[in-house]
Amino acid sequence: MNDKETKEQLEFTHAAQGAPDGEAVLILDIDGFEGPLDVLLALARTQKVDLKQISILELVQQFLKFVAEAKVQKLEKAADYLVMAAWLAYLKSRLLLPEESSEEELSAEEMAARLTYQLQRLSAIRDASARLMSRNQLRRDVFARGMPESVIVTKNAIFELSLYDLLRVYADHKTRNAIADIRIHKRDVYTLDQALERLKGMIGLAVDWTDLYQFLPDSNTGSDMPDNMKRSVKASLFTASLEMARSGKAEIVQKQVFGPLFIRKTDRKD
Amino acid sequence: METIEHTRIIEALLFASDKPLSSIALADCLPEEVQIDGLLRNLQEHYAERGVNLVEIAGKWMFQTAPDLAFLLRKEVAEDKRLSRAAVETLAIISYHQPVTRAEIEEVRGVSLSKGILDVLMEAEWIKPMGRRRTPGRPMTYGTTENFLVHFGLNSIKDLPGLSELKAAGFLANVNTSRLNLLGDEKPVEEQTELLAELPGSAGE
Amino acid sequence: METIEHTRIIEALLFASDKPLSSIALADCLPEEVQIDGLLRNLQEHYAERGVNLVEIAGKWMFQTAPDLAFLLRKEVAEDKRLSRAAVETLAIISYHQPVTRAEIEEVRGVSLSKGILDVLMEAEWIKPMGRRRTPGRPMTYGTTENFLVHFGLNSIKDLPGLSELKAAGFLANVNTSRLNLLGDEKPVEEQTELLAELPGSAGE
Repeated sequence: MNDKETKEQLEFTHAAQGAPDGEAVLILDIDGFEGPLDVLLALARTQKVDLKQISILELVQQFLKFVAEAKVQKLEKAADYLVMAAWLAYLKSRLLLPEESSEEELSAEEMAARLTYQLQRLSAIRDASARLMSRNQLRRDVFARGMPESVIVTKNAIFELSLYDLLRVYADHKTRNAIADIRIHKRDVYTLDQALERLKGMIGLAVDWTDLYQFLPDSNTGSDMPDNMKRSVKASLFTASLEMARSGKAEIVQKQVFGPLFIRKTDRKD
Repeated sequence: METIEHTRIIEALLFASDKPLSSIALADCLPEEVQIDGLLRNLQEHYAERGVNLVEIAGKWMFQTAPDLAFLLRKEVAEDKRLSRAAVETLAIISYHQPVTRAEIEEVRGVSLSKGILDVLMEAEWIKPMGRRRTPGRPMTYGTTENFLVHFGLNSIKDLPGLSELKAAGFLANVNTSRLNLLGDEKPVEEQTELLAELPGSAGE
Repeated sequence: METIEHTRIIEALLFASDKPLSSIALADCLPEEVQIDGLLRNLQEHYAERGVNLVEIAGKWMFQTAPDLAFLLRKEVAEDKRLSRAAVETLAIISYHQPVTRAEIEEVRGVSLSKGILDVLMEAEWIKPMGRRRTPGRPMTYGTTENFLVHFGLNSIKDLPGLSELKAAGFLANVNTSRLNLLGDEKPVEEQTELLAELPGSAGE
């Protein structure tokens, strides 16, 4: 367990418990607060989950009170809660306002339904985890044989080794230790410089978005290029495209995950 | 007569072991024609009312002290490493949702997962990596181990408490991790199909 | 009725304990009036014919596999073991350079020798200590066993192919044989004492 986080949690819990008892809903489920869903779950429980019924005003007040009294030292923790409060307020407003027809966004009902689902799921998994932990656990409730006798097994190890292997290894060893000519082969790679040059030269020719792979130099080299070279070319070309995008000479777009990369020249008029 | 002898052998083997043994492993020590399952059932019955029971766990067989005597024995064993609530919840999510990715665990819990939690669960040998998912980033998935089943006295993960209820309520449907962002109105990522296959240069091999 | 319950408790305690328990220790877990010795005798009787017996040893009680079934637990398991490459290389060097000291092996291999390697080779009964060398520190030398010859189907250690033969067989590529000294290392005089007599590793046990 991450020490730092544990400590954080402890501090947080401690601080929260320091808050005066009373109507503050957040105190109710204080022993395990970790983040937005947790708090929301506690709230949802007390306010019967129906998000439409949640009083945003009360909610916000509770949050403010909670955050203030908890003296949350970690800003990001506090931010978590604020984010959720803001989100709830937003959701509430969406629920209250007449629905706009927008294809882009989920309707407020859908969002609320989703959130409700998430809350119920978390609650259900918690119940399940409680049931799991309340099962008879080995070495806690039930016990295995305390003095197992099993492994007086005499293992007759049969070592697998052929004479061939023995000689092979010895020869390899000798070869390794012999003074031998060492040649380091030049590795065939398509360098980044080559790729950059190629891309810069060709991108001007393309008018519109072009699949990056169109620039692959396989037209001249042919398909007999070895696989590792092909890979090298692709990698370098891709890196070159990133480099060009970074320096503002080109734009890249990918419309779907693992989809083709399209590139086009930036028409900068400077 | 023979049956008694075979039963004795099974009894001795199981009694001597502190881990569950499969009926296949037991059969290795017996003549081929022995109907081992029947003998195991008889043995189980013989021990049903005793202080030690024969239980079927993780698809294997094991002697254990009777659960109702837990109160007596508990003091014998001191160490009871308590898991944090976060760890317990994470374990539950992994066991019910497996194989499940880290992001999915975070989505269900609504908070990010500190690295230490998975470590603790792995150290306890309750969870293990289950291979990578074929989605972008090829995230590692996690699932439970045999040790988990043994510890919680389950014959298989199908026997997890409340599994059918959770399933019926739709809570074990695929977790959509893109929902994590509560504020942002980002649309869920669509169709993460097996595009990986056609990506020549990517992570493959 | 009570008796059954008390017997169950004793049974569970003895089963789960990691050491034999005295009747006094058992009594601690039971109501004062319980006649524990009687229960233990009954329990002993119950298990007398089973695969597991309750035995009294030095005034303490424990479950034990029935003596006639002990053979089950001493099962000889043939286990295929693979040698690490380092072990094979070490074996090869010992066989070609014997008798050879640990330090010489390390010098030839250019890396230090982990302790386990010689142990494994001795466990395999392929090498054995060959007496100490008359040099400072009197280091132990190692050589191959008869078992080694049998395993590899060799009549004597001289049957191991020499360097030129290895080369002819294609084992050695691009190596100038003249640069290698194989089998040609001169060795200091050996103090080959009661060599074959003591043979700790070979036919043993």
